[in-house]
Amino acid sequence: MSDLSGLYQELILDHSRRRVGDGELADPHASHHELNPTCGDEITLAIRLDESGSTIERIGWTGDGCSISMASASALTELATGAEVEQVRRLVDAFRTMMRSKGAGEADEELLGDAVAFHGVSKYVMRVKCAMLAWVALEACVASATARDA
Amino acid sequence: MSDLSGLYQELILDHSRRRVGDGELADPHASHHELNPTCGDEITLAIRLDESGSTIERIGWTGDGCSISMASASALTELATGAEVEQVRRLVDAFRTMMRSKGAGEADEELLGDAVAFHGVSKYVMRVKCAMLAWVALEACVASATARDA
Amino acid sequence: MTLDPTATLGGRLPATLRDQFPYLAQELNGHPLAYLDSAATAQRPTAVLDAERAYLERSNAAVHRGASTLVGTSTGAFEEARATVAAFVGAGDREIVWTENATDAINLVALGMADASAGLGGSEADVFALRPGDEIVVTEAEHHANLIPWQRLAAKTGATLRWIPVGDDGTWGIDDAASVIGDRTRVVAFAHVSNVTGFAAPVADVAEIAHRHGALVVLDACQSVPHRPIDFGALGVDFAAFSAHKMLGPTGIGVLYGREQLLDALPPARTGGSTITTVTMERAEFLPSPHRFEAGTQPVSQAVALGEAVRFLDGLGMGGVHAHEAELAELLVDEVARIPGIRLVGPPPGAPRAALASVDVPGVHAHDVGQFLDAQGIAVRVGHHCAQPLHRRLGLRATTRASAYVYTTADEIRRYGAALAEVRGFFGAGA
Amino acid sequence: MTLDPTATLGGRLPATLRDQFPYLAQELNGHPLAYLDSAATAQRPTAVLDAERAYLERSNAAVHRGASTLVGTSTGAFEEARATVAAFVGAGDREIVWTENATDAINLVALGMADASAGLGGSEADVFALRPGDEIVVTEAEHHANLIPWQRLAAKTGATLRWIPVGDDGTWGIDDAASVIGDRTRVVAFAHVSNVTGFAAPVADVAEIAHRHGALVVLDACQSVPHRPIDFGALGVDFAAFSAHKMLGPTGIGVLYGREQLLDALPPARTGGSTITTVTMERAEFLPSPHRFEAGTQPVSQAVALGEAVRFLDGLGMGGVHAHEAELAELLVDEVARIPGIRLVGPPPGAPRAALASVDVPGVHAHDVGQFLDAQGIAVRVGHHCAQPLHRRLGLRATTRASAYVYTTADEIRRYGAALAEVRGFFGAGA
Ligand SMILES: Cc1ncc(COP(=O)(O)O)c(C=O)c1O
Ligand SMILES: Cc1ncc(COP(=O)(O)O)c(C=O)c1O
Ligand code: FES
Ligand code: FES
Repeated sequence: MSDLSGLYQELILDHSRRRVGDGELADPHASHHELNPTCGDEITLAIRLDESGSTIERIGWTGDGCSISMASASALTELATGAEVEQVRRLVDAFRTMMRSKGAGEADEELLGDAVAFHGVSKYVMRVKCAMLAWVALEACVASATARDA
Repeated sequence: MSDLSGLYQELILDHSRRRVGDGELADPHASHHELNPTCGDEITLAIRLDESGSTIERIGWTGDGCSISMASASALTELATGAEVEQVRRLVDAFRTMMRSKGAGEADEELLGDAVAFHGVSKYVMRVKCAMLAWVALEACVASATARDA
Repeated sequence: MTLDPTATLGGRLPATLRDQFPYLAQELNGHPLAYLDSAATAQRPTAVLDAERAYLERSNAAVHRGASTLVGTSTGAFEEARATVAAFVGAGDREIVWTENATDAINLVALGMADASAGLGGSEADVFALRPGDEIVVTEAEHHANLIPWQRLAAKTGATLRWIPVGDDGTWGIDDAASVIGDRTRVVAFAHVSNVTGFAAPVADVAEIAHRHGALVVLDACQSVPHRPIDFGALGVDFAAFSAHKMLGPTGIGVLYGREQLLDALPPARTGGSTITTVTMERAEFLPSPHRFEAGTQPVSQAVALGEAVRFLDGLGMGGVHAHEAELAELLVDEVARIPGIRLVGPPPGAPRAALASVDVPGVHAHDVGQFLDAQGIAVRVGHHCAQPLHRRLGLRATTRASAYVYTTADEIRRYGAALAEVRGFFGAGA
Repeated sequence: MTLDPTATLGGRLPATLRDQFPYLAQELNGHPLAYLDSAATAQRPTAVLDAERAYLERSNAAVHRGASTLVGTSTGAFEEARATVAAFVGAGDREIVWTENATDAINLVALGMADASAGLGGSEADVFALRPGDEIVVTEAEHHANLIPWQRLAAKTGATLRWIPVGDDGTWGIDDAASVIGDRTRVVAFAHVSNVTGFAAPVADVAEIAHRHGALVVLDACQSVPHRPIDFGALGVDFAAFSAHKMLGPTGIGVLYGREQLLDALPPARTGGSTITTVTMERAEFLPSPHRFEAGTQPVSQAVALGEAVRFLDGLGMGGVHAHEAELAELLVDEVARIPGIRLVGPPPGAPRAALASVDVPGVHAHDVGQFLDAQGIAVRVGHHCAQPLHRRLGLRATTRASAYVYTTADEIRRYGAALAEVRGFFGAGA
């Protein structure tokens, strides 16, 4: 099973069980539904901004999916809650770059924190979409919440 | 060109130019249109029976096609005019058997007369339909003329 | 290629058969590959690869177009393949139409019926014309390929789509069919063998009921033709569809079987070169079957390869293939049934099923199950297997499916069972 | 595989290129084979045969179904082939849809428009919906593949089919097009290069006129993509179709190009697995392009082989290929023009044409001409070349067509000319 340890790191398996943020968010500023057509799994992720509109106050999501997708949503919630919108955009970009790396290079641990555990997933091309699911939904939420603001 | 002499025997080239029977037949007892879908060529062949209804008195045909198909219609007209209906059925069967032989065996010269010249065509699978065209039309004419009789 | 079926089949395949499949000699993630996804697509023996290549290097030319020696050779090979496939399924040569895949074959029937309903086939095609009030019957267990085309036909014609319900195990019986098929039924379309449950439908009985009500019978034979002796004539179906790539043959070619008189009257949904007798700018007249349906350049080398695949299967003997797979099916079910907490979809242990099993591992997503097996060199299929409504009915979103074929060994099935037993532990999903 | 295009092309092909085509090394009726029927179907180089076989022996698995390592590999190869083909014709990856052949690609557009007209695509598909009074425009020179599907679409929707007339040589000009295309025109469908006359249509100009009237442009690119550099974006067409087997690739696969926004809105005429997001018993929701159109198991190894064929052509350089063929075309026309009494169809000597020539030999049926050439090892195509209306317009039933490709030599063309000169004598058809 040693082959799998790069994919299913302890941190991922742990997040997939804890599911931080799992549950519907009341009064969201933006919400987005994302589907993975390969498997039919889906997630609906919502955010609330603080009064200034520049910081993500809360994240909540509901969905069903594999351990990678659930762990990714959970890790994302931990990482992005309380972060500035600009910072979140950088996070999403960095996560996407890491997921496209096919396992090459070093992930930016300073920026991504625990989420670097997903670096190993990038070697499994068929699972990259799993890890991206929540992040794509978050990106769409941020885009629509800030568009509404403007 | 020696390769072609088995296919385009002098007799065939000759018949393709003479076209015995070429022309519409007045007051036919039966007429049949036959199409070769590979090339789009067609023939309409008609027969008149004698008073007894058991002998083919006249054959006439109109059509357009390759030298093999035209020669075959011509040779058939020569062979079958004046023949008994039963004899014509035997002729058609013998011709078909010869055309399916892929060049093997000996054709029944006694029965088929000049039409044995088409034995060589049977080696050219893509041309067998050409040689058969008029014969299939004749067979259909005989069937419908005798059915009407019964 | 003939092998003694008694030596070959019976649970222990001789190395000589495996050796004919270069793909299977590979490693996967450092383990010998156990390819348990033949229900999705099968691998090709060298004989099939060689036959296609020989055709391409020596006999390839336009087919049914022109009259050269080369065209004679290519057309001969192409039509000989048709005759070989026809004989394999109890059909006449004119009853076998090449298509892109089985999906395309089913679509050709449904689209042809839509054309007939729009008056495009003339009065000859009346038997295919649907009107509001008419009913199309499928089952709740169908592959999307045998469901969506009928949904679209219903939408176009105003006919109603109804379905035979399945039980909690995903199977259905003749009584379920009889309660849905009635005098308004015009088509009954169902899978011979389900690609999810492995359940084999009582084809001849359903066909009998359908015909009594004047309905046409369309059989999705994707999971039966590769695995058991089939005679469509004897089964009494009107149309049937299957794919070459599930029976040791190539992708890019499928087969539509249809009774000759029906095929001659069904409007060709796809039109183009080689299907016609006379074309003017205003209209086209079509050839009889099969050529009326074979628009454009056909999958010629693929037909030749499929012919060789059929000869290969005939060499093994389809009776023997079926017996071999029945044994593997039993072993597969035994392996799964002895793992606590795993849910087996389909007929219960002991009941007949095709050599495939879909399972749900509670607490572990199917894609994670598949990934875990994959790391041990075991390739299975995960997902809804193109049968979302069936999975929804079973209360599941996805399952993990293992499927066997002629080259599958008992050892591979046992490796699968051993690995599956470890899944819940690895993911901490409790015993 | 890279060859120096200047060394390779320019009328004299080095033996190294010919050697890569095992088929061409054969004899025909005791003569070295001169294969002059590439416009019907081309032969495959060893690199293409090897690429497909390597895929089948090492990487073959279900594509886009499941998540195993094997599926990752097969899906990667499949989608890489799509990207290769897309780049070859100036398209985005999502603008390339695999089909059975070019005929199927054209049908997908025409059938999708029929679905849209029946309301199946919702308001998004309004741009495709036809009503009585709307007009579909083709030309009188079309291949049946680009004529009959439009006849059927007109019959289903009540739209009127009109056509751009051709002159006595079978060609047409921009003025002919402008006089037929008008405000009622909704679709203009025509061949880039005619498979009978070798005439190349003024694509960009016609597209400009069509778009000015709000019509969609569908290009039959079967005879252009294999032979010249193509950029569909730059040509300004909305849809285009071509076949792999005419460009050194396999049978069983064709390509539909479409602009992304259009493909995303066109209803999928053929439905089934792998095209959907959510399916219930009542209805299905479809994926965006290209997957919404790729129902069922796709021609996967064929896509891989087509990708390799494109790399092979790219290695030669399409500019060089076109220059080589322009030279052969000139030689071909010279050879024919110097034979007394032979009628050359298409552009007059001196005018540009593709490397193909169809001729009528007065007094000798085309099948007899073909047979005579065949006996000398020269393989040509005889018949109406799936263009009956054009032949009728020219007062002919059938013609004899010689066509060239990358591997064709000047010597083969000269052998053809010499043999053609003897035909009338042999059949006694006068000087
Ligand atoms: C101009 C043209 N259009 C369409 C086709 C049809 O192509 P296919 O038979 O590959 O579908 C051909 C070739 O036969 C052609 O030359
Ligand atoms: C039961 C069943 N029907 C239809 C299909 C579709 O076959 P294909 O994808 O070859 O068209 C499959 C295979 O995927 C199947 O298992
Ligand atoms: S398998 Fe569906 S999101 Fe991972
Ligand atoms: S080629 Fe048409 S009948 Fe001979």
